[in-house]
Amino acid sequence: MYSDKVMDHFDHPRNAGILEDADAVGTVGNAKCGDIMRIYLNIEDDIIEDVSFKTFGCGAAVATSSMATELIKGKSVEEALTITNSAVMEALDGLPPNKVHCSLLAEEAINAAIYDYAEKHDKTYPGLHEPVEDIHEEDDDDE
Amino acid sequence: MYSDKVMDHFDHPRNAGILEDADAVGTVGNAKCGDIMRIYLNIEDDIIEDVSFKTFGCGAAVATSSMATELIKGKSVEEALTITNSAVMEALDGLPPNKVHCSLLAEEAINAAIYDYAEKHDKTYPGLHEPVEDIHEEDDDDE
Amino acid sequence: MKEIYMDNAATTRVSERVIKKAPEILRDTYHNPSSIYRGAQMAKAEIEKVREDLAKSLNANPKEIYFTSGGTESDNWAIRGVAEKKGQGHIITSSIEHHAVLHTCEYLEKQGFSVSYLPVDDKGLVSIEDVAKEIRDDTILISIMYANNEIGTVQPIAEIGRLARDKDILFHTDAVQAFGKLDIDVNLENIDLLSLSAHKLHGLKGTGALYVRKGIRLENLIQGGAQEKKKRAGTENVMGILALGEAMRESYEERDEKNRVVRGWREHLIDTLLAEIPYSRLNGDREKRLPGNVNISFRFIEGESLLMLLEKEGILASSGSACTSGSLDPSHVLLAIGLPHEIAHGSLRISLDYTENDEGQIEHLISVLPGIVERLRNLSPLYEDYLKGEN
Amino acid sequence: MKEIYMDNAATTRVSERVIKKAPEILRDTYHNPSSIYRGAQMAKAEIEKVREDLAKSLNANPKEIYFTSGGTESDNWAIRGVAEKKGQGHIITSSIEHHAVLHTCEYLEKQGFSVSYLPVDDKGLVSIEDVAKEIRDDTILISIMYANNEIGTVQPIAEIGRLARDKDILFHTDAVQAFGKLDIDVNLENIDLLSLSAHKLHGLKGTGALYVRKGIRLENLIQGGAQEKKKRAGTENVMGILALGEAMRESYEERDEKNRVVRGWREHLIDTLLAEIPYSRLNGDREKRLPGNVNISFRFIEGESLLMLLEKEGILASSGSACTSGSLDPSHVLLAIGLPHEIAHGSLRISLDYTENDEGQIEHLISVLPGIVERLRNLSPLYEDYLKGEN
Ligand SMILES: Cc1ncc(COP(=O)(O)O)c(C=O)c1O
Ligand SMILES: Cc1ncc(COP(=O)(O)O)c(C=O)c1O
Repeated sequence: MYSDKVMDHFDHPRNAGILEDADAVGTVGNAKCGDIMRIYLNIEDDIIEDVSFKTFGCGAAVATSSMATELIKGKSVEEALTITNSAVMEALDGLPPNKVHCSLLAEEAINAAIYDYAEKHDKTYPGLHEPVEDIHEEDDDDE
Repeated sequence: MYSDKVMDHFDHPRNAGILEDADAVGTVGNAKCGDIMRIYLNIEDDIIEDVSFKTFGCGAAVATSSMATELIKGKSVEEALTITNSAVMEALDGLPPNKVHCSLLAEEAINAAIYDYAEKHDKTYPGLHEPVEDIHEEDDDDE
Repeated sequence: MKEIYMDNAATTRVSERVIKKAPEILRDTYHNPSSIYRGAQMAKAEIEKVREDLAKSLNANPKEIYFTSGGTESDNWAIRGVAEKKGQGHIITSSIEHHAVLHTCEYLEKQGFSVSYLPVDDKGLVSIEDVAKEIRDDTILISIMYANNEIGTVQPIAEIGRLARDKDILFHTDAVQAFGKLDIDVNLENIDLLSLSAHKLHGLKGTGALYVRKGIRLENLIQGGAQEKKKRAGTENVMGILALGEAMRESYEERDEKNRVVRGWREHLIDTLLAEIPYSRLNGDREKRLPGNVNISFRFIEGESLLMLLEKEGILASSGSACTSGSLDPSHVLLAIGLPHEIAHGSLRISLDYTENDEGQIEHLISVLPGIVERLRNLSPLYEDYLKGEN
Repeated sequence: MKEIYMDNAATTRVSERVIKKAPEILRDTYHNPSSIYRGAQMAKAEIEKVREDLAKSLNANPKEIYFTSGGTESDNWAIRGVAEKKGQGHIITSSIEHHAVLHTCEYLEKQGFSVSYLPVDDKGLVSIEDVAKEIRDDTILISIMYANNEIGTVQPIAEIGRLARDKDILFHTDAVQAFGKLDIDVNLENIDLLSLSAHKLHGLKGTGALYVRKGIRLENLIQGGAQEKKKRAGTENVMGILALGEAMRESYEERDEKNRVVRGWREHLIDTLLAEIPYSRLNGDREKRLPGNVNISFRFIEGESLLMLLEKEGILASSGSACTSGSLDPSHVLLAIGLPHEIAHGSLRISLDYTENDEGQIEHLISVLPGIVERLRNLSPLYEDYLKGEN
């Protein structure tokens, strides 16, 4: 059901853990829905110098968090904000249809962490929005 | 589904055919229900000297006709009239539940032939009744 | 004595390929396809492969195929599913449908739906004019079988489909006998719902499928778990579904050639039996006919006796349909094409199959049947009466 | 890596005896059991033998057993069959039933029936007082499962049966998980309708049965041919039914001894895991429990990740029931016993089986599980928050 890439990121999550003295942290999702992602950021001159994550959730949730941190590491904050859930999915060679929401959650987690940073430093970035409580998708017509 | 006895009487029907110059003949059943039995009798001094049958119907219909003719051959008319469908069934080592009606038909065929004889010779016998058009059973409670 | 099995419309022998593969399937594909570990996902993938092949053979989309426990369930689901979704309305079907369709319609009548049972002509054909005439404003479904299981008559499905589509009425067809033998194209023929069964083409009894055109909403018949996209609950019959796949692929190999051969046997049998046995008649349409179906009535004799004497010769066939055997009513199909009861009772269905039968068997049948009919006629009071009438 | 299959409540490996016999069954018993020739009657006789053995194991009469396409169909049929026969009324069931029961009840609510979903206590037990309290003048059916598929809790069936009989209300029990493991006596326990499924005891998926006490009239769910005494139409799933017979006979051999062994594994697992893994709790009743069921929640972690890491160690288990996997909702059963969502999400179901598992596997699980839980907790923001709160 999962691609090799997903399995690899699940088995060997990149950037897992807490970032001590993080500049920002964002948490999205909730336990009721079964997944919570938290992203820690160290940002210097609008560049994401370091990033880490903690995730409570399924295999796809762990893998998308891991991949998301890889994708934004070393990028500028603005660039990080342009990373969509599709980019995360693509980088993982796809996700099963019922796991797409995990990639959306990862996108939102990045946003939430950057939002925290922007709040603390009184900055604004294009595309940044208030963190959402949770991700809801439309039901597939066929389900 | 059929006992060996039934198969034997079906494969080698006893007394099959027409009795030339029969003293009496009785036919019961109808094509609509799928079985018709005709019994020919030669009767002398109230003794069934000879008997034959013709049957349109299933294997059990043929076998019960055959067995019925065997059971009444050589018997007195009164004795013949006491032969029940259970006796025919027993002599055949039983019949499947949905074929019990064939044995009833055989009992009725004997009655019908004897009725014909009684009419022609203006006789009466205990237990003799007007031939019935057809045999109807109660449906099995479970069916 | 080797069995000569000529009752392939009742059921077919399980494909040797399926038998060979069965232990492997049972051993390796035992996981619950709904589970998330790899083995289970493989079982699921195998099921999806069958769904794809099945869809392809009907020119459908795999998402439109739902596995069921057989043709009967498919028929029940299709008809009740439409009716219960709509809540009320009128259904058109024919008087020669399988009991799975007829009894479902009768049930719905008790629930307040109205049903028209179309008559058929003396060949068993539904006329498109009759269908058109019965259509009402509240008609919600037309259900006409693709080919009849007793007399083999193939209905004008594409025409009925065209009409139903024009009138915006759903069209279901019971293709249990046709699937695997005739070319079926749900799009070309405007079929909205189609029932099929595995055991008629060398698969296992207890497996079937329902094709449901995308966008059509049916009430579920069996609800529970999320299987079959939440439309048909119950842990999947993995063995049955994979066997269906295997059997179906096999039946599609050189299908035209197989049909040609079987049709040849059929024609030879019909010609010879009608010529050699007096007072016999063919039931069903001579041309619009399943390749392997021969159904002949022999006057003055009764079917079960006939079958028993055939069985003594090693030949297994049927009289009426297997489902109604053990009942005393003659086949509703034979009555619907106008046969009187006594003739309906004396009918024989021979259903031939390419992998099952061969020419020698056909010849054996031809060599014994006339004598058997003769023997039973000599025992028959109806024949006696008929001959007396002749003189 | 050899697979360590500990998900026997989802489905079981097909019995080796069944696998060995399969080719023979498929080859020799292919006839349509409704046909009249000898081979077909033999197929029918084989089916009847299974019906007898099945009946005996429930202390029922063979005439009271109907074969179906599985536990799901049996549940649907029993409940809808009673409801549709009565036409209206009130049904009592529990909130921890299988979806086959729950979704059927929900469907019936839409049709105008009323349904009470009884709560359960924190062990998953239905209380007999609650049942009694819900009984109304128009209550037509009580449907309470024999044993729960997720947490293994065994309900007070005999008491409920007694109550239902006293009040003259029909009593159905979904015994899919209990059959073949627990002693079931439909007479002693006053059970009127009972569902079972073959694939939970090493038979095939897609075969089940419904016990219907003599005299009870159900509306048919699937109608058509005259099979199953006209109560359940469709050509019989011969392979599935004969496999059920074989598997059932095997499972009854030395059943008490098997249960004793499996119960020993269960107790050892529960004791050890609860002792070795902090923030863990057992779900379900400790005593009134299926022999092979272990269901434990580990706080701060999520079930699917847990299963994936277990699979890497060769261990296959489940989290919630197989049917609800792929959905994001945590198990309705775990919520019903009062677990908060986050804990419900982190539950693991191990279901053990005598022929499938052995002590070495149990020890392997014990050796790897604590590390896996630890690893996931270290990744968990919930655990992080919890530890922060502690300090
Ligand atoms: C035309 C037709 N419809 C439906 C069925 C029922 O299919 P199944 O035996 O798979 O229930 C049959 C055969 O029995 C059939 O011939
Ligand atoms: C308690 C319970 N009821 C019903 C079912 C459904 O049975 P089946 O899978 O045979 O449809 C299951 C298992 O899936 C079950 O565990």
